[in-house]
Amino acid sequence: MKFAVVVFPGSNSDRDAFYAASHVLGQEASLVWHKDTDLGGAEAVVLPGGFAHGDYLRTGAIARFSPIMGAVRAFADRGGPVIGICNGFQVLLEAGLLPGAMVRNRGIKFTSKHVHVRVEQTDTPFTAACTPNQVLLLPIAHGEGNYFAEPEVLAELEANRQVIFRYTNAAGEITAASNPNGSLNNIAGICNPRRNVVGLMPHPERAAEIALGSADGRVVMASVVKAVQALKASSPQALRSLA
Amino acid sequence: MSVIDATVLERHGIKPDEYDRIVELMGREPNLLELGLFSVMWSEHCSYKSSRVHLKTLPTTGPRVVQGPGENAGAVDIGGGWCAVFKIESHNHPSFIEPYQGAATGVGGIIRDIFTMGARPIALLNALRFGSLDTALARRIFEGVVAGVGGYGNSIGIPTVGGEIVFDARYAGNPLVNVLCLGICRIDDIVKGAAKGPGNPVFYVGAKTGRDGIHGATMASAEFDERSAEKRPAVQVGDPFMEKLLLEACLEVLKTGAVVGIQDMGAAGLSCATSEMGSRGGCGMSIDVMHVPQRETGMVPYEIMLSESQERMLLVVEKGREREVEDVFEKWDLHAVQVGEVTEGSRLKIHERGKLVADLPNRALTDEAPVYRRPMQEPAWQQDVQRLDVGKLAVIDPADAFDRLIASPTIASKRWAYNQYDHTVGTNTIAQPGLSAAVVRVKETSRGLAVSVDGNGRFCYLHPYRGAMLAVAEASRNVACAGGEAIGGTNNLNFGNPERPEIMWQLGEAVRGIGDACRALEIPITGGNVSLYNETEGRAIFPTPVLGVVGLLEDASKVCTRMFKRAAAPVVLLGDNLGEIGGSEYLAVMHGQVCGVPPVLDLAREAALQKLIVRAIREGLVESAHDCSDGGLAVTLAECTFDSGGLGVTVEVPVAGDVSATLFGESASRIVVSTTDETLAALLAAAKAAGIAAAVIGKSGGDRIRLSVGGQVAIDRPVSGAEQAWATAIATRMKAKQ
Amino acid sequence: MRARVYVTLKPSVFDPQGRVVADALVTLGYQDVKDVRQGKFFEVEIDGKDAAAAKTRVTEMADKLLANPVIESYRVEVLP
Amino acid sequence: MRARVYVTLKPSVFDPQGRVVADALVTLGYQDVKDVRQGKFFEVEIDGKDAAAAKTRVTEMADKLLANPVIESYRVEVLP
Ligand SMILES: Nc1ncnc2c1ncn2[C@@H]1O[C@H](COP(=O)(O)OP(=O)(O)O)[C@@H](O)[C@H]1O
Ligand SMILES: [Mg+2]
Repeated sequence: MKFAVVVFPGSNSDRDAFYAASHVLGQEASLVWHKDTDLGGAEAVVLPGGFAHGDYLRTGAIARFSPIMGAVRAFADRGGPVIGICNGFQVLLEAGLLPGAMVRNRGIKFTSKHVHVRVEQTDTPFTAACTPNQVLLLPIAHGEGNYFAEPEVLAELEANRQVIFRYTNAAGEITAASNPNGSLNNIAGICNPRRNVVGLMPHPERAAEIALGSADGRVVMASVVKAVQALKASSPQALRSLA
Repeated sequence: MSVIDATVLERHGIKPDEYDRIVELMGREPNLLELGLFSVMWSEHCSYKSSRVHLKTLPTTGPRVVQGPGENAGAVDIGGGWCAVFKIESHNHPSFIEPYQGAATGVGGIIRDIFTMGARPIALLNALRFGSLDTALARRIFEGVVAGVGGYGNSIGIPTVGGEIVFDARYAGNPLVNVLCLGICRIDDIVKGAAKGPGNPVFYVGAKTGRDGIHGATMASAEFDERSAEKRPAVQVGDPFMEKLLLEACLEVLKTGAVVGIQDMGAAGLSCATSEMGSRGGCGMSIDVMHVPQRETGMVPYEIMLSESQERMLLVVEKGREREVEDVFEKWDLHAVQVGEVTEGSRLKIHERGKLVADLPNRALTDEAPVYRRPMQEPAWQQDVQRLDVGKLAVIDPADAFDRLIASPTIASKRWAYNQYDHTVGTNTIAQPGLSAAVVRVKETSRGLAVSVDGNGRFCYLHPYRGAMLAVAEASRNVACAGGEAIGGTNNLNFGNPERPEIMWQLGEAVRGIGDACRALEIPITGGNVSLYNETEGRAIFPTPVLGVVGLLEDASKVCTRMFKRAAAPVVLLGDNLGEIGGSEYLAVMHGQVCGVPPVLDLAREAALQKLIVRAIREGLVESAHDCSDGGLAVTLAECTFDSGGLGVTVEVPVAGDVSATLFGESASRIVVSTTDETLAALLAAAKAAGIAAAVIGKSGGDRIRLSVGGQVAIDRPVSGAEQAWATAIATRMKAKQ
Repeated sequence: MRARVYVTLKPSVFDPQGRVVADALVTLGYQDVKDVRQGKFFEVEIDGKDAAAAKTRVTEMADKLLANPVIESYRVEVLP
Repeated sequence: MRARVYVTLKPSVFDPQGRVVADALVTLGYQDVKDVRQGKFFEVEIDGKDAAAAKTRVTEMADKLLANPVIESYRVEVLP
């Protein structure tokens, strides 16, 4: 299948996502410049980690105005699988493709370490290959990953099972100590109501090979391959309508 | 009539005899702008006038050397057509004035040096020195520097994978911030900072030029409008986003092949870039400051030429291919502007709106800068501090010493710092910070690069020559313990005021030590940096040469780390335990003393030991390896249990000197490894063949650290408690009341 | 002319930076500090003479870019 | 009572944040934006009724912690 990895001028994990998709998963992948307006027939879109426009203002605040975001939005509206990783998640929030917002980490420091994340739902294109409640060891590296949403929004997220990843301990238990940034309800990742747009702060693409300390992230990328293949099998035209 | 009088010269830090030399080189009196150019280019920082004669003695050649000292960074061949490009830089003084920005802009500077060579930066390391964490000032500086190092590297997306941090009162008024950047590129893609081809256009790209960092000496110089003087900021604010744009745009532009030469504008800004590129290329250069993008109004040529605004580059482009270059920069929303052109001859000509305002031979600014063989004199106190009467030391329970040492900030885990550094971006980091040498893999190859930065100011204070050799040995040994064969080195010389003979002696001795050690260990020095005048109120820091060593793993999958991998693994000590506690962390922490002679170093044995461990790792004869340094054997064994998932260790060693010296002495050339019953014999045989002492001292396993000396249990502690103390020591101190 | 946009986190949003500053102040001995909230402001310089026009225009900028309505509220003030 | 401390980079100090915001506004079509400088402010809540006393005290805090004298300048204002 074909991945499109969007490249904003300050993206810095774009090559990581590209490498994971092409070299690790052996799929087709292309880097798409943020000034382009077309995703080149991609079947899945990755908004990568980084500091899209330096992000001195607010993470992802300026990126949402990049020309490519029109195509990303249209792709998402057609039900295409879109994943925002770290800064990509922040961009999706700023663009309103996902609800809520990020504030400074509770401890205010940039935090870079491996954390445990529990897969809450497997009915999204990015968790389809996971087992329910599977615990993944993934690196985080962010200063603003403290997820916030107003109480009613949060309630709705929970009610609709839109919380896809939560920070837990190694045993998969939700604890205050395992929450690295103060996110409400230990939220590490969510999806939209239609479930095709997913955002998460941890970096699965940086944990796709055992040499890097963990290969747990691989399943997230593998999931979308599986999901798209399933889609292909079910209705080829559905897929064409994506591209 | 000339505006240049004694006071002006003094403000420019130019000595009378230096001025005479300037007049001689110019064939006339310089004007003020020209004097300004000389003042920055002949400054210690740019000209290395005090250290040059010593640096010349360092070994800089070897079969793998692709680029030695002289360019923006050095480069060594790592096989398969690839090379490793690396260099270390310091930003000590700015980091004291404004820790966050000082450190951040320091990182920015060294990153530019690397991509200027055409290499993509893939790793950063930092060597830091601060005062005692028990003081609010040191905590503030430490907090700011770490945030600044992270803040800059993180946003550009270059992982900070390693480093070292030492806390000692001697750095209280003068912290050290040394940053090493490592990049890789195809050997054929290396670019030089030379201006060639008369008629070729010279382009400026990056941040606009402001009044930043203009040579302090010239502040309030009467010839300027007073306002411009006070308009000059004391420190600069880094712009990592601009740097990221420059990095990507420059690497893309270099691919076009339209670039003849490129150089970043760091210290001495445009003055340095224009004159160095000219003299390197054997050409002249002519520019008009009117074309230089300016951030502020009313800037005079003097300010434009001397400004040290960050994130700026100068490029020489092949005539006729300007468009290609401009297009790439436009893509990244950067606007490259032509500021001049390369000329025949060797003169640097600076114009203001067409009017010639400076005209001088560029080599006068660079190659012909003064070189001093400054007087050197061993300090009167040197012999005294080397005295150590072990018998007079208070008797201390080794278990208590152990508890204190693993929680001493210099020895304790540095995770408080590196957890603020993105070390996973780039997906190359296969040995993370915290595991001794860092290792990054080289994609598209099977190879890996191990890197370590090390220095021991205390050793160098007690014995500069030996201390410097020990720094080389430790950095290289750390790299070897990861499985890397040392293939190149860089160094940062942090010293006091070179005009004082005893400081100059320390520097001379240290460089001699670095040279001897590098020759013995076959490590070519491909570059480095010198930071002098590191003093406050006339009190110098410890002489602190910091060594950066890069090692090559042909097979990155063989990378070795310090932790025990399983229980019941035989633990072997390679090398001799000589019980030397001179200059040790133990003496400093437990007895408040900095004295004695540092450990002896037999270079031949060190070389043999390192070859042995690299081979043992390659052949799978060991499961873990960790070198003995700060805190000695006891701390090293403890570190083998930390992060291992709670695996303990039980060890029995004979007495060397006394019990404390046996456990905490910092003798060189020692490595603790764990192996398997199957491979043990082969390991011991290999050691024997290499002439390296190898003793089975115990086994991994259990949940305690049990160390016996001469049949007596000296230390018996649960791993969990010890690890907790070691892991949280710095965080705990940082929470302390102001 | 010059306008200022003051951006603050909504009261419902926890302000980590304000908290850390408050704690630091207390440690410094300012026990009387009850709470600290941190905000940011932008000083925007734009063409034109008409204050009212400037205000609407800068307000637009705040809506679009300078503030995130989900967590922040803002106030615009045109400088004389 | 409440006091506000406004912290700005000194005019001589380059403000990358402001520059990026300004560029963004221009690309968004606000060509009339000439320049943007970004600052921060702290809203400090402290015990006591005496405005003058509060002002000295908060000014002290600004000196000690809230502003970095090397690159920043600040202004204290006590709210009624
Ligand atoms: N400033 C730093 N930044 C990143 N990593 C660091 C820093 N200081 C120490 N470390 C890491 O902590 C570990 C221990 O460092 P050190 O005490 O110098 O031991 P060694 O000399 O054996 O490497 C190393 O992996 C080192 O990279
Ligand atoms: Mg070290």
